[in-house]
Amino acid sequence: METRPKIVLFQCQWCLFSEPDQHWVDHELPPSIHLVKLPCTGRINPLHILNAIQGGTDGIMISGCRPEKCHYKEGNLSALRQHDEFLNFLDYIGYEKERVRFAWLDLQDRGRIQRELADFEMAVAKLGKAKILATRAHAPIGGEHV
Amino acid sequence: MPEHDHNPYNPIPMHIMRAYYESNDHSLKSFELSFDNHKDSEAFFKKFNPGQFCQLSIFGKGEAPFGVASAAWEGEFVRFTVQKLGTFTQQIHQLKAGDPIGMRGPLGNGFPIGDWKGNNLVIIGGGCAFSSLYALTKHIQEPNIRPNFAEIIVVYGTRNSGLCMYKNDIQSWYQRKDMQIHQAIDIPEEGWGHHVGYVPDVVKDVAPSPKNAVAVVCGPPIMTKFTLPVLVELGFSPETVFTSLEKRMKCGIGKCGRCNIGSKYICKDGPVFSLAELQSLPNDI
Amino acid sequence: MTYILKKKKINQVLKGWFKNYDVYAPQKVEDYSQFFRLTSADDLVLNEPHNTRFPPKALFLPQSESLLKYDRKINQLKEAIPTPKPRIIFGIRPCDAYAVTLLDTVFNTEEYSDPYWKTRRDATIIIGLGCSEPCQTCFCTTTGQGPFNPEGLDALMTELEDSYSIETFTEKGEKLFSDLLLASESQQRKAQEIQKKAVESMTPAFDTTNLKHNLDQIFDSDYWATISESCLGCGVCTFLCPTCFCFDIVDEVQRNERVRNWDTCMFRIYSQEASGHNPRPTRKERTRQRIMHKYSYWIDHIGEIGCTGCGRCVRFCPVGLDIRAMLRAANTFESETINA
Amino acid sequence: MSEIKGKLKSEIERLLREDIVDVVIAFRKEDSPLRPQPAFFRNTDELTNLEYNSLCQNNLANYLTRFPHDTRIGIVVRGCENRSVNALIVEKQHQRENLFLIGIPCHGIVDIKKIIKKTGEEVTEYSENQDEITVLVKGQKVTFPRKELLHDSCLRCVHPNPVDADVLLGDPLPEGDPSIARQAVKKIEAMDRDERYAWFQHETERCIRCYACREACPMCYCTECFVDHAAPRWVESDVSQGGMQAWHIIRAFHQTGRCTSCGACERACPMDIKLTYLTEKLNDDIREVYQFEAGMDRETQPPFASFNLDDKKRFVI
Repeated sequence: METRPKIVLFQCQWCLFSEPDQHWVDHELPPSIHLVKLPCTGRINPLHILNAIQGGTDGIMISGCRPEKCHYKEGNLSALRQHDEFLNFLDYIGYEKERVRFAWLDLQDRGRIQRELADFEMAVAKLGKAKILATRAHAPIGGEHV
Repeated sequence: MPEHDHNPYNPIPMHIMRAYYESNDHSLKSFELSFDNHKDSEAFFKKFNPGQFCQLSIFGKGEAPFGVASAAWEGEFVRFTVQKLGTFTQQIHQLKAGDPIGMRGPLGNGFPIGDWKGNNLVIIGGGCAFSSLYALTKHIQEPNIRPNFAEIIVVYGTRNSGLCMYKNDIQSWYQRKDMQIHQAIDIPEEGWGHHVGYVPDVVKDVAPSPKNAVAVVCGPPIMTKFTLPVLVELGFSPETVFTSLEKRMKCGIGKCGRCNIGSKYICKDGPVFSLAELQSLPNDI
Repeated sequence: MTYILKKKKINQVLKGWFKNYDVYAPQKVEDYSQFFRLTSADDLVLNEPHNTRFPPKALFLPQSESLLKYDRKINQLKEAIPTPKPRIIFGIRPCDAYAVTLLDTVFNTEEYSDPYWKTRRDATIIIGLGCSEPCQTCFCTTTGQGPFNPEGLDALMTELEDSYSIETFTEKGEKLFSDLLLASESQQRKAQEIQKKAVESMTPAFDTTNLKHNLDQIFDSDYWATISESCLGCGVCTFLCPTCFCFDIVDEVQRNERVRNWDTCMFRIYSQEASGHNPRPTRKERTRQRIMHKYSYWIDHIGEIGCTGCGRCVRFCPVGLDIRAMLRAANTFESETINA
Repeated sequence: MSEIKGKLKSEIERLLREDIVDVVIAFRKEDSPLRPQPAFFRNTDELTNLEYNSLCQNNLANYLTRFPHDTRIGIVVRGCENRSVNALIVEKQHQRENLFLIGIPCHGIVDIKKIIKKTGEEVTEYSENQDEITVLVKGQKVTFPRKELLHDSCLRCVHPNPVDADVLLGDPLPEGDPSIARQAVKKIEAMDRDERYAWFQHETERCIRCYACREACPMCYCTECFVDHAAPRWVESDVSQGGMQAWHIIRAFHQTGRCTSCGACERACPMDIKLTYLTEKLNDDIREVYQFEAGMDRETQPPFASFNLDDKKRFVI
């Protein structure tokens, strides 16, 4: 891949415990990474993930707190079952599940978000441009596809 | 392939000339739109008639119909008063002078002003639906048009004085010798020197004579519902009472089928109907 | 004029057309047929017992089409009116072709002509295939046409044993077939017999003489609640209907275009207003709108029933609702409102 | 089979006569023998129209959510319908004490499309027994083995018996074989990635977004569906590839742990889309990972309504 892969980062607003990490995510992300900040990973709906995939993103990274550390007690756990099953389902209809990663960050994981993103970016770059389920396109002029 | 201006789905490019709040709570905002192309303006005013509406359009946000709230003689602009209600109107409210906007219109039939020559006019409005009636009142105030009508009575009710639109202009109507204006609010307020009460009751009090008169009613459905019987009681025949209907619309040109009631399309055959016509329509409103 | 087209020569004729025309014809998909642009003459299927499942109105009013595209940054719009190549629709059933003429009265009016519809319509030649063996679910003779109704067609084919007799009605149709042999008198007679037999095989499904009046009378009655009780409120009947034309206009923000999509009065959100008021809140009002529009309002507009009797809504209703039975019930329904 | 109909009739008669219920949801005859229709019986003299055979293809539990919770409803339930009713009760969509479930062990629903494909639609008579279906077509009797005409989802049925009926008409049937039930999904799982996506594309591109699948499904009772939501609009509104794929993915996914494999969505689809191949995959997963089947009782919450620390984590790093 010539350009860097497009990545969407869904970030729980509580999951980065160190100020520099959060600053890096807020201000210094490379332009190929699109940040979506959320109150909690429990807020993520499968529709959000699907929307990113359909829009042509090459990889999706979700970063959230460890289950015991969830700011809302159990928000990320309630999301976990859904996301787990959803990705498994996307895999069933042909999507490359390697394109989505769920990172649980902890208090001592200082700087880990950078590492995980760099690692993920490399992995996604190897997979190449996402084609499956990346469907958003102009309708042909005047609907001439019939 | 038809020319650009023949495609009825293409919005005319416009710009917002002036934008100002009408109500104290900022839920009502007026926009005065100027035409980008003189050609469009000519075409618009050739067809325009008070009571008609236009589809305002923002690329990426959608379209929605609004009644025109200005008269042709006021100048080469079109005024709309928009109530913040849904997502689209919220978008419109964010626009300011100088912003571009699209418009399709004028659409619909408008008031049959030609048929009313020589009659007294009783204009009854409530809430933000008064905007079309404002267009009508402005239209007939034009010195050349005014002699076509005899007496003019305007009744305009709002929930409170803060929601009253076109305040300054309406204030000046009290000085006019050629018309009567009755304003009303629902609940008494300090310093309010006009009627207090619901529009149907005010109409009962004002008791306009049905003789040689035409009544036009625009307002929220509940107001219209209770005002029409009052007029009938006063002796107005169904043929002389007019009202404007609102319904969900998309195309505005009688194609999309959405505003269909009985054999009529509100957008094409309406929005103005006489009470007689309404009574012949099925009860599907 | 009436021509004869040998069945084994169809492929050759089609290939001849490919040069100058886009040819749309029924093709097999799963267990049904649908109109698509033919890329190979072999894909043609004419022997399906029913009309195509997906209505051919989509060839003129696609289920989704881009009305205009725009650039939001510079607030500029780009036209999206189609520029179709000359087209032939081959093998359409008469009910569906007649439906197109009905829709002309909506989309091609003097006041506002719909350019998307019109450009496609003007570029199209329609060749029909009559129904020698009408289906049980069809009722085109009841709605006033028939299995060999020529309205809306440039030419009509009647299936004979190893050939089709082709009757042309317009210059456009004539031009396509003028190379063929003329049908002999006996062949023409044969075709007429088949047509007559087909018409006679169809019994009236309901009485249309007073139908509009009866429907208007029971508008406020509980008849509608009765017939719509098991209705699911899906869009099968209206989306498959060849004469339903309602559409929705939506801005697809992420794609920077304004599209129109078929819509249906059977959905709750169809009439839902921003204020929260819904003039047709239940399935009862929505069913009423659908049936009244077809059997009463169309008559007010153009004097014709807005149904062509194609039978799709009967065949594919998930709960087996049958519009014919509903209309028979409407004819005999006596409510308190009528008696009063 | 016809004795079931007799029993059903007298049972409904009893329920209405003794004022045990306000309305009974069952099926009635239509003009064409192939298309019996859901019907609502409120008094006994309407019962002459009552019908019950394997052509009754709708899931009647679908109609439960249309009634207020205090309406006393009698409802004919087969295995899957009973599970749907249970699932609805778990989600507090009706009250069990106001329901009277007339259970019928089910031999499987006959797919009308399969009959028409074999005989054409000129069917004037229909009769059936446990093993065979007989139709009269243009004056000729044709008999098919039941298996040949059963709807795909019924061929995969595991629990044909109602699990919670107040009265059971007919003898319970043997349970189905779960390994057969999984074959359909296994076949797709065995394909490679591109084949799976091609299959998914082929199924979804025929969609006309009539939402018959949604309306036919008892579990799709939301007042506002996610596709109808306009602000923000998550799903493209048109029949573009993206819009249709998103609809099918999310529709199926919203059924996770709630779908009772009745197949009503697939039977309602006018374009023959194999909708159950999506929901079945999710059902399989839920069975495997959480040992849960929707509607087997009326207490257990579906997996997505609960969670714990030991949940399977297939994608967490």
